[in-house]
Amino acid sequence: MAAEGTVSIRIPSDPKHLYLMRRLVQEVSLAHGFTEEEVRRMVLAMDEACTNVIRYAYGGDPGGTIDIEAHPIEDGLCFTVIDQGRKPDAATIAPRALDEVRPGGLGTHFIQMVMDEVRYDTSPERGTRLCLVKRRKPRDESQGKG
Amino acid sequence: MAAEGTVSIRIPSDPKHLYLMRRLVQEVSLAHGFTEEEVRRMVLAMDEACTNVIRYAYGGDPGGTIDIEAHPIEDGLCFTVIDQGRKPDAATIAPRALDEVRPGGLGTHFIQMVMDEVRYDTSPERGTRLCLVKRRKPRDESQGKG
Amino acid sequence: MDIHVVMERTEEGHGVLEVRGEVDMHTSPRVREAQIRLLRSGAARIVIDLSGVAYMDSSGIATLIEGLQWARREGREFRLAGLTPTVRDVFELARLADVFEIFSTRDEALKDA
Amino acid sequence: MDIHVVMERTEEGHGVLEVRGEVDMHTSPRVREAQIRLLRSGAARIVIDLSGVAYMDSSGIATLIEGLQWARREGREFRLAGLTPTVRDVFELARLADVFEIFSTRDEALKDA
Ligand SMILES: Nc1ncnc2c1ncn2[C@@H]1O[C@H](COP(=O)(O)OP(=O)(O)O)[C@@H](O)[C@H]1O
Ligand SMILES: Nc1ncnc2c1ncn2[C@@H]1O[C@H](COP(=O)(O)OP(=O)(O)O)[C@@H](O)[C@H]1O
Repeated sequence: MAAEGTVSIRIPSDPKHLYLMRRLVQEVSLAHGFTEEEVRRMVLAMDEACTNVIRYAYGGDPGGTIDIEAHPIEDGLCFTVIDQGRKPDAATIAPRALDEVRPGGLGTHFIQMVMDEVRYDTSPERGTRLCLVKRRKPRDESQGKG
Repeated sequence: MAAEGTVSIRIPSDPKHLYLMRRLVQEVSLAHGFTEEEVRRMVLAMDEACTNVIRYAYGGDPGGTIDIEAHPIEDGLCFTVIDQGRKPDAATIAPRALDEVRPGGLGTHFIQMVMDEVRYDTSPERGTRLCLVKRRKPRDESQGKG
Repeated sequence: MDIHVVMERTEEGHGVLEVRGEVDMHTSPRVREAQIRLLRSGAARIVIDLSGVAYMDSSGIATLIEGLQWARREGREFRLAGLTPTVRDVFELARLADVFEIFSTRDEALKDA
Repeated sequence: MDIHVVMERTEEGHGVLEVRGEVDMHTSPRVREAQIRLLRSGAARIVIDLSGVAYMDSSGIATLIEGLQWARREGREFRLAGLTPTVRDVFELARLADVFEIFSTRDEALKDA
């Protein structure tokens, strides 16, 4: 059973369904009080995470499934991207240097820049759980107290 | 594993999440070539089906879950609404007479009017699977041939 | 997904309820509440402005039928205005388009005798 | 979710590629294809009009970087026009806002010397 308030979407590992995941992430993030700019970036990060699952965990095979869960936490949202594909080699998940202008190598960079926590959990028997946490920025007033 | 091309969303049995289900149904139905009017009605029918699950299968308890699957078939879409709540008594699922103007009793009416097939499957050990099929209308040109 | 309800009293003493957003099982209780307050306010004519309603399901329809029945019992006018295509379609599915007094805009619903 | 790509040749012989829709792993191959055809068409200046792009991810960025590199090798001008806030934000995240020649509208990208 889902934890309280958790919503999730399951799509085939086919890029033509990515936009559905984006719509869900957008709606849920807006509903949880993130700003439009934050929401845009969260949508981007989740898209890159799912794109990498299709490309690397499933090697481009559209026959797998991706589960994307959005789970409210006290100060934001915790997303989980679950696949049943090949586990990543932690050493190979790395963005390229940004001053090197070439196609590719930006996805993991976007994920790292946008999300507050990024954790690849390869302990499930099959596949990977990627946990991505995004916290709302503290309001200016509370910063003033610090 | 999901059947080919199946997308699904899971929401808590809390009315505040219904709009997410509607967004998914809207996007998927548009992508499958239904007209804007058909899509509006399909969204309505799915909303009514899920509303009834919250109201009757879960008796208003927001702690359950609803799974909504959209599964492409040759000439349209097959939706499944799955709950883990109380099974309906087939005899009680009935719309009111339309000439009787009173609040209530419209949901099942909308579902029946919009969908081409409506089947409540109470055979799962727990809960109910409601299967709803919507077919695209044949184009005028093919009608001319008939 | 939020709903906005704004109540207004015109110079002529008509009561207007403007609803903006999507009306479903989650949001219709807020529309119902506002509608009850407006009905109780004693206005002889109630106008529900639905021009900002992007979606309505049977719970919204039930709310409006309730308002209509209350108004009839009390001898008040109950008018709907500004139905979007989506809302109009739901009324047609429910065969309710002839049951309500429907005006294309709020101003017409207020002016018309 | 569809993408539309329209190619045009202006009177001055510039090549314009107008992209409308969301650019992601699914749709970027179609942008890439059109871009390659445009680059091969021999135009001395290529303008990619992104004013209709509601969303772009790293696969779209990769496609544009490819075009830029091709154009540089061949001594052609490669210009972007009409970045929506969403697209501009992705360029900023990627620190690419200074790498490309970016114009606010297609007309400016075409006129400017
Ligand atoms: N889910 C994943 N599973 C396995 N490897 C991954 C995964 N995500 C990223 N990687 C590795 O990290 C590298 C960088 O990924 P990314 O920054 O998204 O850029 P790109 O996909 O363009 O190479 C990839 O080339 C790949 O080797
Ligand atoms: N999923 C369900 N489980 C059990 N009973 C249901 C279900 N859906 C509908 N019903 C029954 O059918 C009746 C008619 O439903 P509906 O037309 O949606 O109108 P309303 O909910 O306003 O009564 C309900 O009052 C209820 O008794």
